[in-house]
Amino acid sequence: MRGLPVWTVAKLACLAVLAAFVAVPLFRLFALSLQGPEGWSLEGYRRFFATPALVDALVNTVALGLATALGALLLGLPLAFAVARLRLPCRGLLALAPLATFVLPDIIVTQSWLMVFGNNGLVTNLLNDRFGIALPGFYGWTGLVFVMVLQHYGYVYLLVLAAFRGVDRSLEEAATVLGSGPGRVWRTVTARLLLPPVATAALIVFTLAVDNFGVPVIVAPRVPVLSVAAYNAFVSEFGGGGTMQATMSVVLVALVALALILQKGLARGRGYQMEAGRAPVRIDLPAPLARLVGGGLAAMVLLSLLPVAVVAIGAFTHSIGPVLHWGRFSLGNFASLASFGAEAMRNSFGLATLASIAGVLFGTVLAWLSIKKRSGLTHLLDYLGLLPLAVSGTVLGIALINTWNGGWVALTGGWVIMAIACFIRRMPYAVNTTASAVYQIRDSIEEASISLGVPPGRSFLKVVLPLLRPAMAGGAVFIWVTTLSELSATIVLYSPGLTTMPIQIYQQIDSGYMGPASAYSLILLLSIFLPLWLATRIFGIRVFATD
Amino acid sequence: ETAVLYASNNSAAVDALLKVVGDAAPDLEVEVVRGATGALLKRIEAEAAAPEADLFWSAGFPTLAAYGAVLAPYHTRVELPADMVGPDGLWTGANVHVMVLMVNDRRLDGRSMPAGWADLFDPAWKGQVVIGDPANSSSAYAQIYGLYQLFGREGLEKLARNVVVTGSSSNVYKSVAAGEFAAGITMEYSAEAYVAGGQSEIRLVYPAEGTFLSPEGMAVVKGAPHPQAAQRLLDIMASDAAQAAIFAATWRRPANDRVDVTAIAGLPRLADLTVIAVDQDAAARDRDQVLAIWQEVTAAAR
Amino acid sequence: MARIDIDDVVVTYGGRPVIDGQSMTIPDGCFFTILGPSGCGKTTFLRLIAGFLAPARGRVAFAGRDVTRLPAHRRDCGMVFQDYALFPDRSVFENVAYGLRARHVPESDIRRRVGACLERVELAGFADRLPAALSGGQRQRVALARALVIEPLVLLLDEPLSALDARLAAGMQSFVRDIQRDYGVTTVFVTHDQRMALTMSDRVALLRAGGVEQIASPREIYHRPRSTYAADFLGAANLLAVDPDGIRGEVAQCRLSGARLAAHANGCRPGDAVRLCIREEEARILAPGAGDQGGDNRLAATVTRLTFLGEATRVELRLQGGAALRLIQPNGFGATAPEPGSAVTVEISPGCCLVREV
Amino acid sequence: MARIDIDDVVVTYGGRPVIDGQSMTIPDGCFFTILGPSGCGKTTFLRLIAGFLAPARGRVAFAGRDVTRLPAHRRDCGMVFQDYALFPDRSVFENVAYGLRARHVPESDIRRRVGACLERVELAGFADRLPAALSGGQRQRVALARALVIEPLVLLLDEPLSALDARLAAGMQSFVRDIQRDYGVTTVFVTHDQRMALTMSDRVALLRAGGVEQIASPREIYHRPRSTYAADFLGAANLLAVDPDGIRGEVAQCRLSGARLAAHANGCRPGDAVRLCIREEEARILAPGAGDQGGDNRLAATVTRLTFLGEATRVELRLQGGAALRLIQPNGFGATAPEPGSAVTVEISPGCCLVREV
Ligand SMILES: Nc1ncnc2c1ncn2[C@@H]1O[C@H](COP(=O)(O)OP(=O)(O)OP(=O)(O)O)[C@@H](O)[C@H]1O
Ligand SMILES: Nc1ncnc2c1ncn2[C@@H]1O[C@H](COP(=O)(O)OP(=O)(O)OP(=O)(O)O)[C@@H](O)[C@H]1O
Ligand SMILES: [Mg+2]
Ligand SMILES: [Mg+2]
Repeated sequence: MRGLPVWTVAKLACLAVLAAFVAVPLFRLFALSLQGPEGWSLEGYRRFFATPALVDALVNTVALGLATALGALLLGLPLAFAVARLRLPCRGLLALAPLATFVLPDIIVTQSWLMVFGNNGLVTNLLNDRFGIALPGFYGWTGLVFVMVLQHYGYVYLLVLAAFRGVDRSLEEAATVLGSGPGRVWRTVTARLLLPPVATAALIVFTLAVDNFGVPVIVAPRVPVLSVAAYNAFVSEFGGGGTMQATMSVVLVALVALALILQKGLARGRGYQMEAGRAPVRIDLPAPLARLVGGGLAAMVLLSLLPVAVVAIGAFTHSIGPVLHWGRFSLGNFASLASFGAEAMRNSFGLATLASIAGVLFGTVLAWLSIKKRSGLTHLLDYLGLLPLAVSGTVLGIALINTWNGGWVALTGGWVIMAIACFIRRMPYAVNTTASAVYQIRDSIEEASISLGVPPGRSFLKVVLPLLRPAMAGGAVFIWVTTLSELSATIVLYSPGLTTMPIQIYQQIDSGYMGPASAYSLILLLSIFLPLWLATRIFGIRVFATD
Repeated sequence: ETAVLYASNNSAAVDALLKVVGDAAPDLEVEVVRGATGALLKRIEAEAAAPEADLFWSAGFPTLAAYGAVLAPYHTRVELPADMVGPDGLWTGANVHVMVLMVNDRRLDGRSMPAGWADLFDPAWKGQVVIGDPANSSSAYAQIYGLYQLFGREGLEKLARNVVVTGSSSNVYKSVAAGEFAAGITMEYSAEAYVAGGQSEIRLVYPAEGTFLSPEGMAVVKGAPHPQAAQRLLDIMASDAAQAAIFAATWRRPANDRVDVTAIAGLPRLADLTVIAVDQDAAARDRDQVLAIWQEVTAAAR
Repeated sequence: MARIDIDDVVVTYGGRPVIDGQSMTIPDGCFFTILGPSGCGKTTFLRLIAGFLAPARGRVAFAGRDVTRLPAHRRDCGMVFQDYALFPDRSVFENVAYGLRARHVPESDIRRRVGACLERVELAGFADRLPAALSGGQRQRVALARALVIEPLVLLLDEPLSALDARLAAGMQSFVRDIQRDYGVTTVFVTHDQRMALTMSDRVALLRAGGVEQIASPREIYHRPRSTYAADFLGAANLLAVDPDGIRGEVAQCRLSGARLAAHANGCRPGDAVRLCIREEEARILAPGAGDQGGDNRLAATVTRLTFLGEATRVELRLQGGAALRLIQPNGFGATAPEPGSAVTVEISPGCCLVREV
Repeated sequence: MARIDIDDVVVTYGGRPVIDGQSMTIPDGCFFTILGPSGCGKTTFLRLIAGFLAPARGRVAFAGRDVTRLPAHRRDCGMVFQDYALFPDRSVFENVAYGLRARHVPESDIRRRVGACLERVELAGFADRLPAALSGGQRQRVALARALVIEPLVLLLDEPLSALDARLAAGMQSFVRDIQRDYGVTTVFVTHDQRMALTMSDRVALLRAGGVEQIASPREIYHRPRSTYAADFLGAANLLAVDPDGIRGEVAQCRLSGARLAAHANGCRPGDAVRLCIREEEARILAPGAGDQGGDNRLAATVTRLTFLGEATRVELRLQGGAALRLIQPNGFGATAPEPGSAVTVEISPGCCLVREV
């Protein structure tokens, strides 16, 4: 009998966690937005929509979200396809390198882009001085979309990679034999089956773009967007009731929630069982074409890694205070590392590891419940589980403090609340990465295990989890990497002794100290990629199961 | 003994302070949480039921006034100018910001070096001046308020036609230093860091019409877990040694007027600058009105 | 070892009832076959017994004990799924060992029992392969081995031999029967293959669109089908419109194409809507001359088509009056079927019977 | 409409050759069956023809044109996959319509043709269901309809009827044959079911572990198997150790259990290692008395076991000297098989033959 105790218990447990750390904090935020001078009122919303600047910001935000999602799909999908399905010369680089794009805090990335393409940027000046070519102004929409797309295509890539590998080969063969050429097979079979994960990836990028604060604030000061307005209102040094800040946050949350509902609608009824285990064969391209495609994609990936290069050079550049003396190299930027570095590194790794384990386990169970054990409750879980996507880190952090400070359990002021924040923020990604894999598991596989005498819970652990392992590994890497670079929630939650590497980096950068910030960033990058690289090389762990 | 310090000052300032504390009171352990001013104050507010912080360092006086409910009065034992102590000792002056023009002379592109605020009203500067958002940043508000005092609404209109407003006030000096803008309206200490760092194209201009001051304060948090340590630390922070050390590291002019800024860093004495007196209380009172005017003129300029 | 009772059970898929108030009793230690056409509900019955479907109404009992609410993993059923449901990430060996490991069988026993079992299903050399590297029939045999190796209380087999050739299927049949006999396992075997059902079973349940049409021993269901549906499904039968002159005891007198014919009454009564069921082997072509003089159970016919079946030839005939009749004629002994178009005399066995038309 | 030539082809899976230098010609418009036990390489051959496997060596040609390098979608093959490979996200209708859409057939034609086709596979009411809501056999019929509706040049059917009961299978068979005849489609039919192979095919290719054992017409392969393997696979055969006294022309004289026996020599020569192949229908039990006087092709035997098969009963016997013999005895006409233990005389048809032992 399906869905008996184990799954009911699991559903209730998930519900409890999500209620405590998502529903209640958000509800309090919502309540705050309805707080008028005397009692309840819609004054906040009235003011929001009566302020042209805010309405503009709302429109810009949607436009930015859509543009970024579209651009990220345009870059991320071909890359994922190439890595998953083609035999290319530089596949190793293509597979791992895009991860670096979302490791670095967006502020430092944006600064680096400005150093290259800004008004006074290296390339701008070079083209201008040498060739008299004037690049279009980087400030404003151009730079905004450019940076946002290059900052986010990696998410698309990572989120759809497993799905690309998971399409049942015989379906493509069936379409082929019915007379469809590769293009048509792709369009009518593969793309359709990939639609749910791709829609999810687009949604996630949309939410990230809509919530992003660091890029627009630096590169497009004249383009008002909601995230900047909300963030500024939140960190504004002037108090002022909080209604307006809460209202902006709620509008942002509502925007993303709307996108979420749209995406769910798109993916509705598209839960199909495919048979995993017969992954598509890799396509051999003719050598010149392979070189062309590989080269093109590598160029794109390398371009997106340009900030990494800037950071790497900056780390070794002599600096005095905020001033970098390009061309003079020194190790001075690493000098202060010893005092803070070790602790920050320990905290960062601890948090990331906790968050990725908890996030992946919880996310997998949630995906399994909402796909295979449907009921009214799972519908609720489904939405609650994705809702954290809609909440920016700062808002979530403050909401968590507001909810969990005092009362019968006080969680603030320790690593628990930080871990919870990281876990809640990243868990939706795990839900999404595992969901597409869950669809590929036939119901009868689990039943086979149960019929052999293994109870449902253990069947899940023994039979289902191993099949989800590639997707889970992908999700874990994703959470691990992004938590190592997570800033917006932890910075409002951390207590003495609990700084993380991104917090350190942020503090340097906020003070204008690019040198030490670069040095820290480099350490962060290395400490993320070294373990990953070792895992793939020495232990032969396939991080993305791309083979 | 431990004291938890919520600090919005940069790491150079924090490092300098910790060094002084280490010398003056080796038994006092200072744990620092750094963050943006607003974020830290919000956090103190959110934590009011079970405070984590002992001491907050630092924000403009009007801001501190707004968060008075979560602060505890304390009169430091260090002697400070009278205007550097909040009502009932609710806060204690930490430093004084001096508003300046920061100019990147490589980006002048034929424009002459500005001598005063009014020079920036010239259409030739359109799009070349950057300023923080007075709605969020107390220093940016101090600048706009001062300019309003000096030039009235027309002055703000002219300024608004030329400036780019950035959401983050630290972005002002960073982008001037990076050459994104030719000039920025910012605080002396942040611009001086680039001059002292050796970026030769950066110039500080103390405007001929006069500059404005924006004092910043620190305060003990109400219900602080370690009140004794908090008070001890506050006294140390107000002391000559600490104020001098912090100034030397960050060029934040000390609230403690016994520190000789010229001797330490070659900056002009306050007394040698033309200073437009700003009534901080009036500034706080008129905030909504001035901000509304600023909103209007920027909207019109767009 | 358990009798299985299914009592007045209703099963629905998305609100549409697929089994609607059916009952069935499977005796202890019985080899029980559920037979029926595609889509009639065979798999559904099996999943009901296994515990993967909760009935909307009714109960399921093992050895008299109500198990309707007992979760599937506590029912001790070995099951072969129609789509095999092999664990794609485990080797053949590990697939088969899975149930033993769940039962904490010592490693050395596992090795021995899995080895022996793979030997029986002729996959000894395939222990280390992954399912994806097996052919369809090989996969099916792994699924079979996985269910059998645990020697369960109840064995549920959903078309376990459909992908196997006759020789292998026979081998697997005897394997299944051996296990069934040695451990007295109650076995429910789902198939659409009536030959296999007749050969292997103690009892056969014939389904029809989610309902039970007839439960009987193979001989009974073959020779005494309850309805035209049952007659037709179990072996190729001619079901001819016929008009019984009179039924006396077990013998019915009929006229067919002008000839008189005696048939078994099979419980039909005068006035029932009936057909005459003549199995293909219950008619034979008489040697030329032998049937000329006419007589009971002899009909004149014309050959219309021949089909080679291997051991036999199917002969299609047209009777006088236009009715069609098929019969099979063994191929041994130089027997050659008459050419299409030739006129022959056909003799009908008196073992043929009436069946109710439903 | 195309002859298919497979020339000296080698196919490997991960380095292990599965087909090793085999050739085969499938005549234009022929209904060609590939028959063989599980794992022998039937699916592999089909995938080779469809273009999903590139041979490591050799060539495949359609109508004389080399297609070895032609991508699968340009070969115009209709294929039923052994595991169906239905598009899980499309309704039954859309699954079947898929190939027509790829051919840009007008919408109204699609509606008509798909409708007619679903009617033929008895799934008219299921057009809007998703595959997940179908039973195993229903899925198989959708797969069949999808391949047939496009009326392709070459039809490749991998066990397309394995999940269907006899009645449905017969219906589908005639559907396939109609399409094949109407459009002259060259059809390659993979099955493990020798009965189906013999009934449906123009020619049968019997495989053995990746090699072609014999290609012949159904009658020929049944009555004149090239080897003991072929004899055994195509219908239940007794393969008895025998010692031919002499072979003259097509007749071989042998001794079996002390009796003299004439059999077809089937190309065997004196000195070959041979067996005597007696099909189950090529032996019959003589009525008591009829065989007492002895004579050629008559053997004394003891009945050991009876198995009810429906239309017939399988009788297992022990001959004098200990060899076992199985025969089938039709069940019609009140024929009752002798009880186990009784002594009988068995007559062997002179149509039985020698086969080479391989
Ligand atoms: N992907 C694969 N990798 C390795 N070996 C394989 C693979 N697919 C099939 N084989 C092996 O190749 C042989 C032939 O397989 P094939 O699928 O052609 O058999 P088949 O004749 O279709 O059998 P069945 O009737 O059981 O479907 C089998 O022994 C099988 O184990
Ligand atoms: N998940 C489902 N949702 C809706 N209808 C279903 C579902 N599964 C099966 N059915 C329908 O229920 C009926 C019985 O299905 P079942 O699988 O029991 O048939 P079956 O007898 O096993 O057939 P087969 O021999 O083809 O496997 C079929 O008509 C089928 O279409
Ligand atoms: Mg079924
Ligand atoms: Mg096969």
